[in-house]
Amino acid sequence: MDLGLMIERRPPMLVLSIGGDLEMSSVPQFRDAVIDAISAGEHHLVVDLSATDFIDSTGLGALIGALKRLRSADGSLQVACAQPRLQELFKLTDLDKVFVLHQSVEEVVAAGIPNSSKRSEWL
Amino acid sequence: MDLGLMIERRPPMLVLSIGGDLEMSSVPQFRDAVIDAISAGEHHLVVDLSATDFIDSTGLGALIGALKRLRSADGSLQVACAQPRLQELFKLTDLDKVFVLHQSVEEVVAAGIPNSSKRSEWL
Amino acid sequence: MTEGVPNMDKKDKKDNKDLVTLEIPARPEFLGLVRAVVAAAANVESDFRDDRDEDLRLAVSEATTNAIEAHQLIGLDNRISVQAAMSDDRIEVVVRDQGPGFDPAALEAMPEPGTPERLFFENGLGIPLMRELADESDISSSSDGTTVRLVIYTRRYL
Amino acid sequence: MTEGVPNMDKKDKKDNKDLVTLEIPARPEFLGLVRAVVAAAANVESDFRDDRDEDLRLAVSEATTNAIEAHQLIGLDNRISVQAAMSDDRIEVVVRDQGPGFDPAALEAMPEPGTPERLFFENGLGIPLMRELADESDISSSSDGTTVRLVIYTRRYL
Ligand SMILES: Nc1ncnc2c1ncn2[C@@H]1O[C@H](COP(=O)(O)OP(=O)(O)O)[C@@H](O)[C@H]1O
Ligand SMILES: Nc1ncnc2c1ncn2[C@@H]1O[C@H](COP(=O)(O)OP(=O)(O)O)[C@@H](O)[C@H]1O
Repeated sequence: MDLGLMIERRPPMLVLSIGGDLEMSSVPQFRDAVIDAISAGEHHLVVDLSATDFIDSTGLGALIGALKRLRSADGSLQVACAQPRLQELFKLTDLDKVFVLHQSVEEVVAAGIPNSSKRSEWL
Repeated sequence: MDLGLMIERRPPMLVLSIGGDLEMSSVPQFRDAVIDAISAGEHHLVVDLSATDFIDSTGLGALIGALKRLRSADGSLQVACAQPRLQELFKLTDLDKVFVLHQSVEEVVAAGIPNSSKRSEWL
Repeated sequence: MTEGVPNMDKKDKKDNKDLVTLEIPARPEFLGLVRAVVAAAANVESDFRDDRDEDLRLAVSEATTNAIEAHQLIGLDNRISVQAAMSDDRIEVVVRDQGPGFDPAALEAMPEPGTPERLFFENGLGIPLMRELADESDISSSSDGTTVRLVIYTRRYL
Repeated sequence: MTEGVPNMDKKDKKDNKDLVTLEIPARPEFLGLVRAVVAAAANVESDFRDDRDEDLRLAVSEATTNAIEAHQLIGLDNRISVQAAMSDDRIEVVVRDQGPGFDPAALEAMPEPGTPERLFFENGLGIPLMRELADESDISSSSDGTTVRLVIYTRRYL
């Protein structure tokens, strides 16, 4: 399955858009993209799921993994996802409490890098 | 599989457009539509394959069957098919010598009911 | 080590009319094929609502992912089998592997979301999700392998 | 009554890594599923050109249509099996039924197109078409059933 990855610079953020499937077969490619971004000095990532076809628990796990990596580099991970189906999936897995879901990449970019909020103390 | 049949009156012709698949599972529905048309007095049919997804030998056989039925009712069957893939299929099965393939329904309608041509003497 | 005993073989003998079986290599590249097959099989003669199609695709994908992981864990080349039995108002899917098995009752409970511990759990989301999405689910596992049975109705009744 | 002996079982044992098996009820409603599966299987790791995808879908659909007809002819409820073996540059598909069999060598030649007789032939187009589309094809048939083996390359070499 194809991750359908597109990468766009929106300084100070980097947007990873997933146009395909995020599951066991494509997670390695996603993980590599996150690692590459961090080593290129990009510590504030936005994952855009607006056009994502399919995401499963392995894909959600990869998002958690990316968040951990970015946090330990004093970075941030934000998710843009307007698809009701995917929002429901985050809720079902309680990950709506780990990730703030934004309606669009534009919304994330407009809000800027998140402050060290209450959430960031323990994440 | 779904035949995706749409029927449109273009007097003196009747257009049957196939938007889905014409194969073993949908041929009975196509055959019934032809029989219904003939008993409703429509003897000049146009089969529009412009939006057809898939057609196999069973589907081609059904077109031959329809042509036979219409001929014995002094009618006609014309085919509109601009898809290169389907044109090739008619060629592979030599059915390009049985059916004249038109580029579009509009082309058929503009040309009108075919004269009793050389072809119609033996078909 | 058994939570309900899936038994499709018996049913298979009684009525094999609407049974589709798929066997795939134990590799993640084939997950998309499994999803496509169960969704297509479900809708051959019944009309599953879009949300149920998605529930089906995801639940079966989770079970198949685990089956593939189980074979990869022990370097087993054998294929994974996915069987779908359709009736008017439901589809029953059985995913079988020949992996090492596990004890479904002993799965660690997840830490509370919103706690720091939660972040260490990149895994363990699959089975809870699968159980949540399916209308019925049983896992039966032994050292010979694991069989997961999932039932999805055409409509959500909850 | 045999035209080449397909033998995928042997291969199966040597290398079962890229083998997908599908079993479907012998009913035309499942033809679309078979087409979708072989096209998806072909493209999991290779890149078939669009025209080859279409050749594959059509050739396999013809073979499966005949298999379904063979079971229906004798009222046999058993399922049809479709096996796809993928390698870098090709896919090999074997369609098996347990129908009454036939003699492929004795198929009537078709009347010339453009002759009045041709119009009486609504049938008999399938096997010639299948052979034309596939790069390799064998039919092996006995009273126990029929096995059709088709090979399609990723690109057309002719
Ligand atoms: N088919 C299976 N065979 C063997 N072990 C399994 C199987 N399915 C699940 N497990 C075990 O249960 C654990 C939890 O599975 P799951 O909830 O899907 O999360 P994950 O696969 O991400 O760990 C797996 O890590 C594995 O140890
Ligand atoms: N799998 C099969 N089992 C038994 N008979 C078969 C099979 N495939 C083909 N045949 C026989 O060969 C004939 C020609 O097949 P085909 O060229 O596909 O045309 P059609 O199916 O339209 O008759 C069939 O009518 C049938 O008698």
